[in-house]
Amino acid sequence: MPRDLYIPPDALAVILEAFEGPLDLLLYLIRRHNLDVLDIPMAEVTRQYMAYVEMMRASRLELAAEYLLMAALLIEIKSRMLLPRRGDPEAAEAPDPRAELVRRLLEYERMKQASWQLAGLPQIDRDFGRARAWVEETARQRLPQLEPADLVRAWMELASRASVTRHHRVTREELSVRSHMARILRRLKAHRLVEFGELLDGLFDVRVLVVSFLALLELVRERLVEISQQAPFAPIYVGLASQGHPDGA
Amino acid sequence: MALELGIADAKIILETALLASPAPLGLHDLKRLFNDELGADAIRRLLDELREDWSGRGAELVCVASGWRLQTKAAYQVYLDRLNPEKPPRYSRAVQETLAIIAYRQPVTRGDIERVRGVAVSTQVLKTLEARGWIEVVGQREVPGRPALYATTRTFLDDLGLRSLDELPSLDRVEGLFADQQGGSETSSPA
Amino acid sequence: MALELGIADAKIILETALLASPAPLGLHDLKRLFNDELGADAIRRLLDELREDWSGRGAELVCVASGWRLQTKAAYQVYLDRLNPEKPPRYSRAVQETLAIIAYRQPVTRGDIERVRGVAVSTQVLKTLEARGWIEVVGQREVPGRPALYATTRTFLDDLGLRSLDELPSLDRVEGLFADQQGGSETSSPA
Repeated sequence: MPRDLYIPPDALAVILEAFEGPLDLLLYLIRRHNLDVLDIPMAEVTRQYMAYVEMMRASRLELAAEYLLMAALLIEIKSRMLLPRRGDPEAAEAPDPRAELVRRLLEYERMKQASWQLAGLPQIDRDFGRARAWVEETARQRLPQLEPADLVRAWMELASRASVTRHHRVTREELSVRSHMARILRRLKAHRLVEFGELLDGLFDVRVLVVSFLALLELVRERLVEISQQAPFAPIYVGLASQGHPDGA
Repeated sequence: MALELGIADAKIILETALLASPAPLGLHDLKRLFNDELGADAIRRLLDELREDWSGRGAELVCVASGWRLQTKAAYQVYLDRLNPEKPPRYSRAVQETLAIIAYRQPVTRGDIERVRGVAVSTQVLKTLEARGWIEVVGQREVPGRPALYATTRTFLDDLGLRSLDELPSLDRVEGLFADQQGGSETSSPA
Repeated sequence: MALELGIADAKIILETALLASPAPLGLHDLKRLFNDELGADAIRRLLDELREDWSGRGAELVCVASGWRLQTKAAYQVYLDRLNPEKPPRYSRAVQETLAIIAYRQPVTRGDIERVRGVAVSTQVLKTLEARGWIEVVGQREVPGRPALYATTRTFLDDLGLRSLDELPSLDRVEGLFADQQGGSETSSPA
C-alpha cells in the first residue's frame, strides 16, 4: 500500500487545502502511483476515508459526505468486480462497473488541465492592458436633433389642440410671402431705410419678384413697414414703421 | 547609474505607459516607470519627442494639472460621436411647437406664439432657439410694447438641410390655426 | 459614392476611434464611423495598415470576439506593473475549474459542474465569475427545479484575447487511467 494512502490525522487540513474533493484525491492517488483502480486496497482506503469523514463531520460536514460517497462507490465497484460473471451473453453486455468512475475521472482531469490552460492565457489587466487615449467629456455636448418632419408633427399637434377649426390652407405660396417678409424686415433692420427698387434688386425670377412685392404689401398691412415718397416720381423709400406710432395708444 | 535600455526603448515604454494609464501620469510616476534610473530632464525630452511624434494624428500629448496624458483632439469628436449609441437629446414639445410656429408663420411675436399654443411661452424656450442660432429678432411690431418679431435664420435652414423656407414640408392638409389669429394681429390696432 | 476624406485621414480617424473606445470596435461600428461610406474591404485594408504601423511599438492592434482593440503588449507589462502594483485577484482552484467547465462544456447547470468536480459548487464561486462579466445565465434546463444554465460571455473571450470559443486551447487527450481500458471513456461499452 502506498504511503500516501495513509494520511495522518493532523494532515487533514493539508488534505482539505490541497485537494478539491474526493475525486481530486483519488485522481491524485491513481496518477501518483500509476494505480489501476482494481489495485487500490479497498479495505484500507475505505478505512482511511472513514477516518477523515469522522474528523470532518465537525467542521466540513458537506465535504465529509462527499468523501463518504466516494468510499462507498469504490467499495461498490470492487464488489461488483468480484462477483462471478455468469455465462449468459447478456451478462457480457453489462457495462464494466468501473466505466462510470473512469469517465468521471477522465472528465475531471481534462477540466483540471483546461483550467490550467485557461489560467495561462494572456489576460487583460494582468498580462496586458487596453491602449487608450483620454476623451475630453466636455467636448461632447450633444445638440438636439430636429428634422423638418418634426416641425410638421409639432404643427399637427397644435392643430389638433386648437379650438379654432376653421379651414385654412397654408400653401407654399403663402409660405414664400412669409419668408420674404422676414427677409425684408431683416434687411430694413440693418439699413433702416432702403430704396424700393433696391429692395427688389437682384431678384430676377418674376415669381420671386411678385412674392416679394406681396410680402412688402403684407408688411405694410401689418404695419411693420412704412413706405414714403416725398414727391411724385421721387424715389420710394421703405423703412421700418416709425417707433412712436400714433395708432399705438 | 547606467540604464540598460536604449533611449528608443525608453520612449516606447513611456508611450505604452501613457496609453495604458487611465489617469494622467505625473513626473513621479514616469520616474518610477524607469525605476528612477532616468532623470526628469531625460523624461521631459522624451515627452517632447513623443508630442512631436503624435502631431498630425488624432490624439495629442497634453500636460494637465496632474500630469501628462494622451487625449483625442476635439476635431475628431464628430467622428467619435457617430460611434456613441446614445440617442441625441430631443427638444421639448414647447420648443418644437414654438419653432414650428416661427418657421411657418414668421415673422411672429411671442404673443402670436402664445395665442396659437394657448399657453405662455417661457423666455427659456425662445432663448434655447436663439442660442442654437435658429431664430432671431428681425424687428418689432409697432403696437404697444413693441414686441419683438421672430423669424428663422439661415443657420436653421442649413441645419435642417433646406435651401429655403419653401422647402419646409407643406401644411396643405393641415387645418389652419391662423385664420383668425392673422386677423387678430391685423385688428389689434384698429383705426 | 465618393468619400470626401483621403485614405490617410480615414486611417487617422480609425486609429483615433480605436484609441477612444473603451470596448473593442466591430466592423459595424467602424462603418458607422465613416457614415457607411467606406466598405468592409477598405476598412480591413486600413486595419491591416494600422496593425503594420503599430508593429515595433508598445501596443498592438488585435482582433477579439467583439472587434478590434489596441492593447499593450505583454512584454511591457513588467513596466506597467511598476505604476500599478495591484494585480487582479488570483482565482481559487474552485473558481478556475468552474470556469473551465463552463467554458468547455457550456451550457451547464450548477449540478453538471458539481458532478464533474465531485464537490458542491458554492454560490460565491458563480457570483465571482458573474461579477467579472465572464459567465451569465443563458436559460434554464427543462427538468424539475428548472436549474439555470450557465455559459461564458463575449467579455470572457475579449478579456482572454480570443475571437471565438473555437480558439480556446484544445483539450489534450488524457491517458487512460486503467491498464485494460486505454481511452476507456470513449469506448464506454467495449465489445
